[in-house]
Amino acid sequence: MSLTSLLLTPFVGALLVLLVPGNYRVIIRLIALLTTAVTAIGAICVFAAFHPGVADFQFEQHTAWIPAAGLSYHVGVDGLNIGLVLMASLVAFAATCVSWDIERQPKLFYILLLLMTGGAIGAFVSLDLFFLYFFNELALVPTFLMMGLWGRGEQKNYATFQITLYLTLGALVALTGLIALYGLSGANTLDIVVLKAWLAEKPLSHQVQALIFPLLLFGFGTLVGLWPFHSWAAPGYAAAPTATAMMHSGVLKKVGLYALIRVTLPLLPDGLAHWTPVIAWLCLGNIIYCGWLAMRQRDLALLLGNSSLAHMGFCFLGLASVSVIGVTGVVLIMVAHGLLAALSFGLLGHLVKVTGTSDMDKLGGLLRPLPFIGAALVAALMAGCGLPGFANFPGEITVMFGVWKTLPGFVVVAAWGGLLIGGVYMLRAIRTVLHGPVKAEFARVEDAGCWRKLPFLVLLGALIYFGVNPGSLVERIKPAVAEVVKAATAKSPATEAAHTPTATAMNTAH
Amino acid sequence: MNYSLLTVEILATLLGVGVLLADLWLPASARKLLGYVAATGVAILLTYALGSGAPADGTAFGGMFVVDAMSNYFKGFFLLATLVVLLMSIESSETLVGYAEYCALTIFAAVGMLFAASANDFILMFVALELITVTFYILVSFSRGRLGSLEAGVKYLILGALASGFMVFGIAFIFGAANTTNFYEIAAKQAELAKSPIFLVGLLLTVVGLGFKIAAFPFQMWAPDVYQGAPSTTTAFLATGSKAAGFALLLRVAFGAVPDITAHWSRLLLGLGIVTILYGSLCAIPQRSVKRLMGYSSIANAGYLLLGVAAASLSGGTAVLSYLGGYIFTVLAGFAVINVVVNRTESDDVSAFAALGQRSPLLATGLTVAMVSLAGIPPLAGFFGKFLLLKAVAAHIGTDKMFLLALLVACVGVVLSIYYYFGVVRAMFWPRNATDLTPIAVGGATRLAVVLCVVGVFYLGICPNALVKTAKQAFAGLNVPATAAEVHTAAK
Amino acid sequence: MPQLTDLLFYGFAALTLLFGFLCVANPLSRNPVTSAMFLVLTIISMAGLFILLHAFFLAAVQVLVYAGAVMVLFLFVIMLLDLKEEERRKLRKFTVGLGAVAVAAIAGILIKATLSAVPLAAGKVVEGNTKPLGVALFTQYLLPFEILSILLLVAMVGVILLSKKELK
Amino acid sequence: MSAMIQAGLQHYLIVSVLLFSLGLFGVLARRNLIVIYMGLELMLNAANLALVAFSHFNANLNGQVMVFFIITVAAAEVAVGLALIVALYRKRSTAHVEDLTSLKY
Amino acid sequence: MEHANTTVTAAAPAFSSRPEDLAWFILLLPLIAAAGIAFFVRKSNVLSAVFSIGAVLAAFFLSVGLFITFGIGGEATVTTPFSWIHVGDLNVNLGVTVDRLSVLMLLVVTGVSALVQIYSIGYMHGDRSFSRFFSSLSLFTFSMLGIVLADNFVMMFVFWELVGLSSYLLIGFWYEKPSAGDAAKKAFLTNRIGDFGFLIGILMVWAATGSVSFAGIAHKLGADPAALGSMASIAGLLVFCGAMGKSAQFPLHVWLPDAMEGPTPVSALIHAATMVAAGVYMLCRTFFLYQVPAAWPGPLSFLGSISALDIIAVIGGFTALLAALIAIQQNDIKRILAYSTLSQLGYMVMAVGCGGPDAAMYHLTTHAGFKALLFLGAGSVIHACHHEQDIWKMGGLWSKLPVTFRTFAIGTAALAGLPILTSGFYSKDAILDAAITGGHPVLFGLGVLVAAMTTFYMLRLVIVAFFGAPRTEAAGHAHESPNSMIWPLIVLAVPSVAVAWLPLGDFLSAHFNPHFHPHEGGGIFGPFNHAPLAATFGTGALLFGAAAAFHLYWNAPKDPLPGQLGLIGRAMKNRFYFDEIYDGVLVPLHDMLARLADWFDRWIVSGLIIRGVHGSTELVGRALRLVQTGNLQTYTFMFAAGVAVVVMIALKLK
Repeated sequence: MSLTSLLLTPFVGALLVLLVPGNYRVIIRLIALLTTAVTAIGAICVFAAFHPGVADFQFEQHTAWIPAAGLSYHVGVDGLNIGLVLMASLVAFAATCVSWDIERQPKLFYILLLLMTGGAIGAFVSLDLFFLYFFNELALVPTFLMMGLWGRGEQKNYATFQITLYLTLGALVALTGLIALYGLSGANTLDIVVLKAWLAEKPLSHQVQALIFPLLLFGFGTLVGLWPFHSWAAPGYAAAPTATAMMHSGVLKKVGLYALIRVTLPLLPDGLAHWTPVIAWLCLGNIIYCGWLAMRQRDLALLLGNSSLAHMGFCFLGLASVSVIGVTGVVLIMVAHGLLAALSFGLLGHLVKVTGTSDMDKLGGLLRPLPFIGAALVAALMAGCGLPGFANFPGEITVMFGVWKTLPGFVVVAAWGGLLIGGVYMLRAIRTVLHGPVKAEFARVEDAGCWRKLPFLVLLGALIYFGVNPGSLVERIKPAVAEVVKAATAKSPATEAAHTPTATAMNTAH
Repeated sequence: MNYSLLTVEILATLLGVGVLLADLWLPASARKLLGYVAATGVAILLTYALGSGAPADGTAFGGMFVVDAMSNYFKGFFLLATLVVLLMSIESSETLVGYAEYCALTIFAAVGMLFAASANDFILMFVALELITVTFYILVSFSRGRLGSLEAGVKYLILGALASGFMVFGIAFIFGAANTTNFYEIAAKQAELAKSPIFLVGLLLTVVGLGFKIAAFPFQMWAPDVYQGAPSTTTAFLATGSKAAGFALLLRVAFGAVPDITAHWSRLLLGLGIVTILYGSLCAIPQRSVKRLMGYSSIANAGYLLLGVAAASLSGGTAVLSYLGGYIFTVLAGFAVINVVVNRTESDDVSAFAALGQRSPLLATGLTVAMVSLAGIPPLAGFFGKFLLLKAVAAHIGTDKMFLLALLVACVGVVLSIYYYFGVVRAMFWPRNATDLTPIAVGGATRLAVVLCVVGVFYLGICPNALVKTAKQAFAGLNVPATAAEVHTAAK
Repeated sequence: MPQLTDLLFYGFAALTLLFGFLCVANPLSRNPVTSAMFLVLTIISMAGLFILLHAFFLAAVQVLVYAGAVMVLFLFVIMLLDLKEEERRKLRKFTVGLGAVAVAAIAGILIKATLSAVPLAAGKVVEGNTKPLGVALFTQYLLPFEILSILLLVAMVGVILLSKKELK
Repeated sequence: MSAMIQAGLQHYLIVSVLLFSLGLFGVLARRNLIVIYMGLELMLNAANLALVAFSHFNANLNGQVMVFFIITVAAAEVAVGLALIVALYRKRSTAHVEDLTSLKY
Repeated sequence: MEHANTTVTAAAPAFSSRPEDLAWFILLLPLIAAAGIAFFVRKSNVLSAVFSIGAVLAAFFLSVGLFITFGIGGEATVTTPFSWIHVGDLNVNLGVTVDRLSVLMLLVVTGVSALVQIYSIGYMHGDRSFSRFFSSLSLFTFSMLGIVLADNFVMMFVFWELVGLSSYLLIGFWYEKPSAGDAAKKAFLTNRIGDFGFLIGILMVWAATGSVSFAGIAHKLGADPAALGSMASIAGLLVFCGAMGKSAQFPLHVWLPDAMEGPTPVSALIHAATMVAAGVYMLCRTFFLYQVPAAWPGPLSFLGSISALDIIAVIGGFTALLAALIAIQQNDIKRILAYSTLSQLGYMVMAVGCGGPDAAMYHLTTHAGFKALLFLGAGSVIHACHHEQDIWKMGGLWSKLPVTFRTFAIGTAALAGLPILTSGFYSKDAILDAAITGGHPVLFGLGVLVAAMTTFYMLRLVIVAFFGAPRTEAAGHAHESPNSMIWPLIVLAVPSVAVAWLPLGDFLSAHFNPHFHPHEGGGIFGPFNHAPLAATFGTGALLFGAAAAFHLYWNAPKDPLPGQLGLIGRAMKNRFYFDEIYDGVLVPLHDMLARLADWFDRWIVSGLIIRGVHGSTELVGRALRLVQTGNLQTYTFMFAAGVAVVVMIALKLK
């Protein structure tokens, strides 16, 4: 399966759904389900066919698009995005599964969901940065409409607008950075491969890099919820319908991080070096501050939203290390957290569906009536506080190993946040929602039926697979990361001096 | 004299006169037919102008009338806008008193625009503009049963005449200083003219007149009131044809006649652009009337376009032209929907659009696409235009920090615009309280118009290559100074 | 020794400006009819200036079209609408003051600019007679001329439409 | 009298500018639509005067052609404008700008 | 620093016919059982029990096989067939260590686990989550075996956490009881504090030695004892933090008593015999870390030559004393045992700190047997008394529960360290001996004191619960427990006595010291020969404690101590208010910070900034649109003013 057909599958699916009259609900659902299933299988095939140990792009396709503006359609996968593509398609499949219960305007819902899926996959596989932005923004309108039409809660409107405006602003600022890169580099292209080669010849001056980098950092950072641009996330996910929350927190949020790694490491090494301390401090804002926020939440959705932000902090921490180990860890976390966030929000969706609330004070003892959902939720929450056996753990620990040599103090604080603060709120959630005596009104709520378990099992299975066997990812990620880190550290003598151990580590890795 | 260059204009005039005459003989019941006839005529004209009829480059009337890539570019869009406006107007053929005249006047306004696109002389420019403006006085106040329409007409009249007054005075000064009104001849002397205060003042006063047409700050005052009061079809034409004509002339004056002076004034244009964006976007936020909202949005969009003009480069001009191309489809799609809703509910309040998603999925889709495209989100046409504009502006941030400011303001403007555009979308899909859920029947013509525009918006968003290429050629046909950035690019 | 033409210039100029002033800002009367009458006088004085500038044809047109047709139209409308003197609502001195400031600023700019104006063909005189004007109008300026005919058609249609009594 | 120099281009232009300003002032200060319209006519006439002056001093007849066009345009504008005002007056019984504020903010 | 053969990138597992590969089976059998129960036979109680017990029994027999092959005379081997994460200079493999230490521990874990599971058939009979219980127990066994077999720090940390998870699941087994849920949470979180230090310690060691494998680090430290630099002692202490959490050392001991909320078999297996011993095992496993010279970074240099081990010893001793003091005043039978466990763990840690890991491991092994016995016995008592746990509501049980009583008595004797007859005597003696030879006379004294107290509180328990008259009706009608519960008691009673005659101490000493030679004059009277001081004092402490207990409690209707001890007694009864201190200080501190962050986010970020920007933008919009008055005069004025300004600016640019 070529990447283009993988990318087009959801769009074709959306088109097919569009052609079906709105009252053939089952057919619409089946088409959507089939589309995402095909996408997922295709992504698995691509993942399996991907050669580990190769740094170059694979499955590359390249077509000129707007020669007048120097833009081209260029897709390909390497270690940085292969895992993300797989994750995105799995999450999309799961999100489609859990949406089976959408009763109101299912046609529109599935079209939007498929557009979102296509946008997410497109953003990951695009090697032309224009298309990265393009596809990322493509998912914005579906997010807005889905939240508005099928969202929940009193704060729905406010949250919907907040998330939309924040994401737009972030994306635009990032676009400004990309355009500045485009203009100031003189390469007249946004193709990452060409740009990289061009800038390797004629690097931008330190001042220019230090000027462009913050645009990208704060722009893409906003998409990820980098502190202090985080406040859209938790209320947004709390208000979003299940599938949207899954897709957004799981997949689309990763686009920003992915783009940061993809762009800044090879292209703006000096800018990165200049701003590394800032990133390090801000990431603590995510890990600690958002952890504290999660501790105070009475609403499970808000808790999960804030915990998701805390996880993103680890990614920024790994990025700040600019080391092979750290950045590999970041990519691992991105994949793992995508699966995890989707799983958590999916389970939350079921909980809300059967109980009608996500207010933890109103819930309790649900493990008894919901053995499967409850157990899966325990697993998800445990994975969320970094329990080994799930994919998050190898990611987080790899980040900590990667960062330790350059920023040990930050690792100490981050570990405290991850192990302790994370543990506190996750366990509190289990305690209040699942443990304790079951409330009378919830004694008879329905657990997930036979095949309704499928999406959760898929996500859980993937989480455990990558948790037990992270090597399957690491071996794929490593060469590409080594490549970008080499570009990031070899560029300027100043950077190299600051990361000598990392640099040597990288050399020995070969 | 090469009259073949004027074929399109002549045919359009004949069409207008024909419609007027046909009205005399046709029975009242066949008035709707007239709309179709006019629309078909324009459609034929459009295919003709874009296809075999596209005249080769050349000039006529002593260099007064010029046909080049840019004039053809604009003519296509003027005819397209006319076509869609005519299709839209069929919706109100039953209710509008003097429908045949409405069609004819629309076509005459289009004739003015066609001439404006080719004007290469201040006199022709003035006359063509006046044809447009005077026609619009009538079109704006066409629903004279409504006070709003008349009030809008009067406001447009007084302010339009004021702008004309300044413009005429400006042209007088230009004539006095340059002893000619032809753009080419002025371009040849611009080095010495740039030192003449009287020429510069004259030029500025002329630009004031154009600024009025495009509704740029501080000449934007009329736009919201007139957009709100005028019949929706007229508003649509005002927002597309009239504005595009303003930009066509602005580009021609700025880059065809006095490119060096324009480059010198780029910071002024940039500043105006920035203020215009902010003004339009901020004022639009609390709007409840969708047409008025579109008025402010039109102001904001003029601001973005001014940024492209201020960039004073090939990429800037290309961006302006591409942006306009996408903008026309987008705005027309929006107004085609607004027109129907306003006709049905006799209100253009946001609440009139409540639950449109259920009442008419087609209309809701059309308006959503329009709003999203205006907000500049891919894969729609509006996005690509904004991208090119930002790109053109960004090329200068290395040399002038004001361009960086403009870039950031543009970003802020887009975010603000999402706030108000998406507010409309929200009203359509999840209104606070929707009482009326009866389906809205949509006429075939409007259906066609909406589909045409939506397809155009998607097409230009996904495959903008042809548009950008044409735009680039069109702008390159003007006398454009090569900026440092492009010299650099060319060297590569 | 000032020539006659100069004296005439100053005379007509003064009259033009005076009448113009009385037209827009008559301190004694704010009756539109008065304004209209002074506008006629302004235009006629201007025709004098035109003659001084050898634009004979235009002077004639000015008197015929402007002072004749246009002003009749004005008066007709004023009479038709039975417009009385502007009601003496509280005269907003503040607004008028601001307006005056703006006008002064613009006038200042324009006058400063005019000081740089130089005659480009000193001594040569072209006569604004019917014939040369007609030639120019029908050769070089044929296109705008024809466009004007469309404009007039539009205006005609528009006037009819707008002034028709409402049809139901 | 010697101070009273020969009437040249600039003199005419100054007269024209002043007339223009008078018209503008009328537009800004008056509140009756018809009178405002007269102010606009004054502005157009000022432009005409400037054009004729330039035409004379530049020995270029084209300026006069332009004046011809302006007069025609002005006539058309006046016709349409006055018709509009009449229509408005019928509807609203006023020609006073302060009464025309149903469209605002 | 890795050996060449350990950098295996190909994931192909190389299961040769080498006997040490059996360890993989031992490790995986319980996992398979756990997964099998969870996914396939959840509905059937019988099959669940069969799966679980079958797997652990099989593991036990395999362990015996390994013990025979490697424990007795075998070489230490490490097999590392799986590369887990290998990136840059981080190379983590999945491997197993098979040496004396681990095979002994395998025996303990699988043995106790098997017995406890058999016991649970009776104890958990009728519980509606029967199969979940067995599944969780199997998961626990798997995790614990993982710790035992781990050959590197990361893998140990992984299983360390998994053990925490299974403990969490089992403590919270009866999750509908709020106290169980709370206790589970507390256990997990307290452990997490320890794990935090552990993780940082691992990172430090890795950064300094470039390896995470025990063999690699030991090799590096052997070649260069100063490799850890000035952080040597800190790193050691951080790693010890992990042990502090798992083995419930002061100040992280608070979770263990609460953990008794879980079913009693769980307490026996996890919170007495195995998991809590993991900390001690880990210290022994990583003892090489503590053998480097003491070194402190600048600000802590005043500590001079005090090594990490010294601090560990003090913490262990203090924990032992503290827990013993608290145990004296507890009335809940399981809590007495829990504090006793704490105290004994402190003992072991003290032994490690005194430089006697062999003694610690020895005590760990014997303690695992008799403490499991005691807990299971207590479970039998509780079961018989209809879930009554207060010893003051029992009495006279010796005749009604004969087998339970006899085995409990044996366990008590072993815990008290009855000379010659019980295993506890030998291992305790080894610890006291280690304190002396390690040069810690104060700790030796403390050890003796704790030994006396141990005897005292255990006899107090036995006397009050088993003798005298029944104090409640439930106690009066008690019946002996079913056979599935009785037999494990009997089986466990055997090692409490029999291990006494095995040369376990020498076996372990030989592991830690290759040059070790067994003492002359071994045999059952060995201690009196080669460590007379320790043996004598130990025996004396026993006698003193026993005498005091008999004096105070024989036929006592109620506890006479509180009246005599007054304030101290109350403090002891209330566990020295540690929970209160934690609840009153540490929790509120974090809570306060969280509150602060929440306040900041709610009012400053979301409120002031976001809503502020939103509101002010809208306000500006509302204000700005007022410019559009609708009045033409305003418009014309704006127009004219605009012209003036624009023209002026434009001309300025000239």
